[in-house]
Amino acid sequence: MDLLEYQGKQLFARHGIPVPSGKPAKTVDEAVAAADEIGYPCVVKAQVLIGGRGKAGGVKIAKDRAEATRHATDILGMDIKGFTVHEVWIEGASQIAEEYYASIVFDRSAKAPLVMLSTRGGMDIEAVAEEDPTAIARLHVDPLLGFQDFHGRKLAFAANIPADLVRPVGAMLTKLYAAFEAEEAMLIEVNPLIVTPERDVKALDAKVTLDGNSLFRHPENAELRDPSAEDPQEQMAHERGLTYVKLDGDIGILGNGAGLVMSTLDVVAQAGGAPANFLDAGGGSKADAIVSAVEVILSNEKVRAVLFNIFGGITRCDEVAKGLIEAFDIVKPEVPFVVRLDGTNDVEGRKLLADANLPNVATATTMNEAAEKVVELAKTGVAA
Amino acid sequence: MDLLEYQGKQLFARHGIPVPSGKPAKTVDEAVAAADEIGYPCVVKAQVLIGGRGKAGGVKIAKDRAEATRHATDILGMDIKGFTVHEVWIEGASQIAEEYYASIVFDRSAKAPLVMLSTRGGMDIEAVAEEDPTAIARLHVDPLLGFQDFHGRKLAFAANIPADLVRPVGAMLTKLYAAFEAEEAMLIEVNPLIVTPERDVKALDAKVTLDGNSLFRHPENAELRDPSAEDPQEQMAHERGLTYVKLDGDIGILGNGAGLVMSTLDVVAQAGGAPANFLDAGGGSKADAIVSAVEVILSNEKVRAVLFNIFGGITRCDEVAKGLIEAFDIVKPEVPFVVRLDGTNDVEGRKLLADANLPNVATATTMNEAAEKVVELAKTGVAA
Amino acid sequence: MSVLVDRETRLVVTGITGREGTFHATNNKRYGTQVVAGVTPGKGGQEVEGIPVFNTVQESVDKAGANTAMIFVPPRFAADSILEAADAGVRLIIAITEGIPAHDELRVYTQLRRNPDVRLVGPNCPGILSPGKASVGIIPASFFRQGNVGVVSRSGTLTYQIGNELAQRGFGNSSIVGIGGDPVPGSSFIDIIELFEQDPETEIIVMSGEIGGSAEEEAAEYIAANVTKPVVAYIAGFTAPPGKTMGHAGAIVSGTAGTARAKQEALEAKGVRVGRTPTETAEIAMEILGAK
Amino acid sequence: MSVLVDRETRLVVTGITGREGTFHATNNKRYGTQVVAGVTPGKGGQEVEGIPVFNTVQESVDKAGANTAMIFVPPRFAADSILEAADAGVRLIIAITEGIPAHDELRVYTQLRRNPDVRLVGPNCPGILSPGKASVGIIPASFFRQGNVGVVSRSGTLTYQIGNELAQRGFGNSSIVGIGGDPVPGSSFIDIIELFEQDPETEIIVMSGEIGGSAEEEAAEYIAANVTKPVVAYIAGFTAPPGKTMGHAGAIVSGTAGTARAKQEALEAKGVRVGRTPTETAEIAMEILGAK
Repeated sequence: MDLLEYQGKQLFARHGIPVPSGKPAKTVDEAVAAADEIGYPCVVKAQVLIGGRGKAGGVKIAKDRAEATRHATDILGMDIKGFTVHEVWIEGASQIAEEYYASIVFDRSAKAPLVMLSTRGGMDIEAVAEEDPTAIARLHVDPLLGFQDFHGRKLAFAANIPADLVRPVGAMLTKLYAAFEAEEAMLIEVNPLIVTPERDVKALDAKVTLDGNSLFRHPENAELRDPSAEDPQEQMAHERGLTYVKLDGDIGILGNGAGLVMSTLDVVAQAGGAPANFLDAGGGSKADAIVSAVEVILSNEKVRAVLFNIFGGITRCDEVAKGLIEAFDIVKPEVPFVVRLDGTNDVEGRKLLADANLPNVATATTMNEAAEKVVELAKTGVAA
Repeated sequence: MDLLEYQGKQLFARHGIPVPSGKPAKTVDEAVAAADEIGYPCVVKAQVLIGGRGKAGGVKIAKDRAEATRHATDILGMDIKGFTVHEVWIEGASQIAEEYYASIVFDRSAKAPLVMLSTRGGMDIEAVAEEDPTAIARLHVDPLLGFQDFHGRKLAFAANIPADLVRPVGAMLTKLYAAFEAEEAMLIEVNPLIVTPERDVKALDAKVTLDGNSLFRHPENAELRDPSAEDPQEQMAHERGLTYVKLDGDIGILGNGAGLVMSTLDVVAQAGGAPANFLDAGGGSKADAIVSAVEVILSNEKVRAVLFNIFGGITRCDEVAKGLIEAFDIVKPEVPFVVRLDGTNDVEGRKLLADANLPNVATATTMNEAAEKVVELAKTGVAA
Repeated sequence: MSVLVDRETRLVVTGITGREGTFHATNNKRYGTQVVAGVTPGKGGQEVEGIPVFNTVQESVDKAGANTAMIFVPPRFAADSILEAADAGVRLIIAITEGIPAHDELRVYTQLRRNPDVRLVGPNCPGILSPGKASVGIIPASFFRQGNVGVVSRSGTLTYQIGNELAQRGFGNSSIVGIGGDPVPGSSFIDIIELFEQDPETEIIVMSGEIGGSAEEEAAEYIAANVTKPVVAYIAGFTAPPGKTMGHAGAIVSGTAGTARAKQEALEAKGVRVGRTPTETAEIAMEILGAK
Repeated sequence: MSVLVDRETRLVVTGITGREGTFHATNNKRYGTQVVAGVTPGKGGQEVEGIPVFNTVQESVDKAGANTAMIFVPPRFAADSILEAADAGVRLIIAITEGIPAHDELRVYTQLRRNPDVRLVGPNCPGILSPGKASVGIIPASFFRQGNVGVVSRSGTLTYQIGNELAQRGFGNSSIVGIGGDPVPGSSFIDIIELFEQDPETEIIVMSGEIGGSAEEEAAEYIAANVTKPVVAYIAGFTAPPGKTMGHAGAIVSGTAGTARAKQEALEAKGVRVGRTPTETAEIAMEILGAK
């Protein structure tokens, strides 16, 4: 789960990580009131879950109230790479002497947290990594031992941080690691980590990704999910406990198991079709989950045909068939369906479907055949 | 550093460990006011850093104010095995259905925390251990992994805790371990850990020993040291940064390094003498530490002769000699001294002493000779 | 022969008294697996479909001789259950549970790695099937029969799909091993491929990967250096847009590394043929076996 | 020969710019030890008595070839400094610092144990002296000369006392190893006795213990089973009253176990002669060497 910048900064503040003070605002009035309270100059920052907002005009300095009003008006409602700005963060302008970069990533390959530090902050770190990999100091941490003071020194000296800043930058890394561990983050990134003219160290930005699976231990973080920042279909799916990702095509896809669904997308694409979504109904899907899934898929108006690709293991095909029959009863879909059922209780499932004789539902015995049929149906409304 | 029972309970409460509520009191009036506030029946408990206070009459139940007054009057000022009771703890009487035992010990031999649990609480656990070692379930914890939920279950089932109490007792152990780790304890012992008739689990006693070396990280614990509970000489030594333990004899001992001082006590005892104290002046002792040490040793009126046994390593013998000369100047001791100096700068040290020509100071070249001399001096006032 | 589970497997199922735990433990037993014990704290002494239930994994080891554990407890209890099994001396732990917090997985992995005698497969995996011998987990065993194709896969249902494609062409499996798609799998492709390489029954290895991470790239290096048997691969997720999460935490694409394309290229560069669909993957395997 | 430190020792001193650090690093260097580096963060590039100072232990290893570290930083920084040295690849770490929190020692011990290539001696120890070759620590080296008695001791000054008793009788030492009296010593009596057993120069081993813990009892078992060379022991603390702390956290007496008497009996039961005073201990050693 990604946090907005200001949510990340509030999380940082809880762990004693110095951040500029500020206030979030959802309307121009709120934004101007916040700016007045914080004082000028201040910065008006779009809160969206996508990078590159600075270049898109989503971050502006306001010297006075007139500018704050103008910027808040411009930024609220702005579209940044498909994300609408529903909220801004007003913070006091910081004096910047140096811009560094710091991050902690849950490194799946090394199976350990990876801490990175560079003096080349304030810019695209991937570009820095490509151009000069030695500019980024890296260190893996044994998760049972944790981040030690010497790790901070080792990184700071390796990154050529000036001697007087080794201690405060190390202390910042120690606190970032504590936050990473305590909040069960998958990523914490500070870019830029600034040094003020007074040689204080502060997190001027905050990118935090939390582990959705751990939110039951962090109720205060679970509340941070911002439904307004999500796509409405994805939001509906999330509420119903389904994993759904909207895509650009016109063929609705439902499968069980992320791998099989990804494979289904690939096979449909190979057959010349364009998937409209990724939807994993999950293990052990019951009939009502299937009803919800059909509703989510069809809530996307682009969908012209739907493919069900089920290989039952923990999921039982008869349950899927029951759900599909129920969904047709409730939703009465107007687009054609192709259904492929294999695995646990497939015979029973196929029989249920045959007996129900649903309108506009074709069956297929293999994944490839199913893909070809649905692509044809999406194009012509008629199965090949 | 040992905590009084009520200090231990307050520490427990900070970690969410259920304890009966109560109040400390230093006078009878305070005790009665506390009892009135807590309600009757309540328990008046002597707060001393020694076990066996129950048998000594230091724990009494008060049914009403008259009894509370009587018990507080009896217990405050009472002597329990040489410790004067300066404080009592008044707590609400608990209903007890079962008495268990739980502890966490810093096990030096295994180099890991040892967690112990038994259903045979409320009595001398060492007696239980001797009589039926299987009555105590034991488990070592990997300090980097920490105490896991399954550890609690494993201990609880091994100790034959009833099934309905496995979870709450396990949860109690988890919290005790968290306290052990967070507060850097050397020992946490709950005897008895009680089960109420409502099947709630509570710590009815609390024995906590903290690591004195870690107190710099725990300023709130550092303040708990109760000077009034310490022997006055030990208190004086502690304030001066010396390690001093008062013993029963009449020969004052000063050495550098705990091992050498213990050895010196043994050699003096073998020579027929009785040491009056253990005093380790520590590594690198400077002259002023020696002055303090002499003051502490002589503050014990039983002392009839003093032995200095120094083998210099990090400690320099000339510094010790300077300190002794200065101490004679300030304290003007009336008892004879025997001084043995060896090791770093011993030649310089011996020369300083010879030049100073202090009254009543004999020198010795070996530890055995020094011991024999001081024993003789303590007996006769004259060196053999 | 086969790998990891067989007729010597003596299985303890943690979470056996849960609905799914009972269902799959019973299924595994019915298949012929020696399911010798279940564990549910506080329910020691009960039985589930004739399987004795114990309070702790230690008891199941001491009293029922369990040597393999299947973890079927809810995600918030799973890390503890895995550590309990390892502590009790169980050598093979197969964790089916999905949705375990990533930091829990990290702690468990780091702790278990310190004991080379303990192997974890999963979590978030369908289990292991050695057709005709033993089934541990939720793989629909009736679809597979004994044979010489070893399958290792990050995805559950995709494993069945590929196994099924092979079965329809008349090929059976030595073992089918689901390693799971979570951020910190207990066993990697490399760990399982190493076992298949040593297994006399296995003649060809099919590995099924997906986008995210670098496990497939690492496997490619390992195969080139250490594996003499033919390996065929399949990668899911060519259509996944970068930066989108596709259900598995393991499927977060970051930049170019970890894409299906990058994985395919890494494998092909080391001489491993990669099928474009599950069907094509099965066809390549068939072709190689036929060519032998 | 000798054990642990010798002419091959290339020492880095952490905390070298502190007053005591400078004093003892200089002393060690003057004795002939190769003191190749010091470490004080932020003071990299400076020199202390001709010894180059680096910012990190890693740098001292990479640039000065340090293979042994002496830890001389204050107690609150010592655990970190030990872990840093181990992380940097230093094989032998000698921690002089006294007063390290016990839980810090526990974490360090548990972590280092996972790497069998790293040995920690101390903390709270006087160091190691191999007379005529190298001195690392605070042992007053001029009092000792080369010989065939290996000494291992929990107490600093008591070590000097015993070494001195031997020296006065004309015996020298292969090495004198202080293992420290803290709750969690990095090396035990057993670890050092094992080295002396293998060291050709050592003909007899003197171990000096004290009340508290069970290290002496464990050493007794080990000696009976594994040591061919004669061992003479001394135990301090016969006069210590039970339940009193005598300065070392290691000297907490609990019940009967851990008393000087119990240790003496455990050693004598295994055929190890125990001297009643340092003098008697030296006399026994002399007698055994004379009898050889």
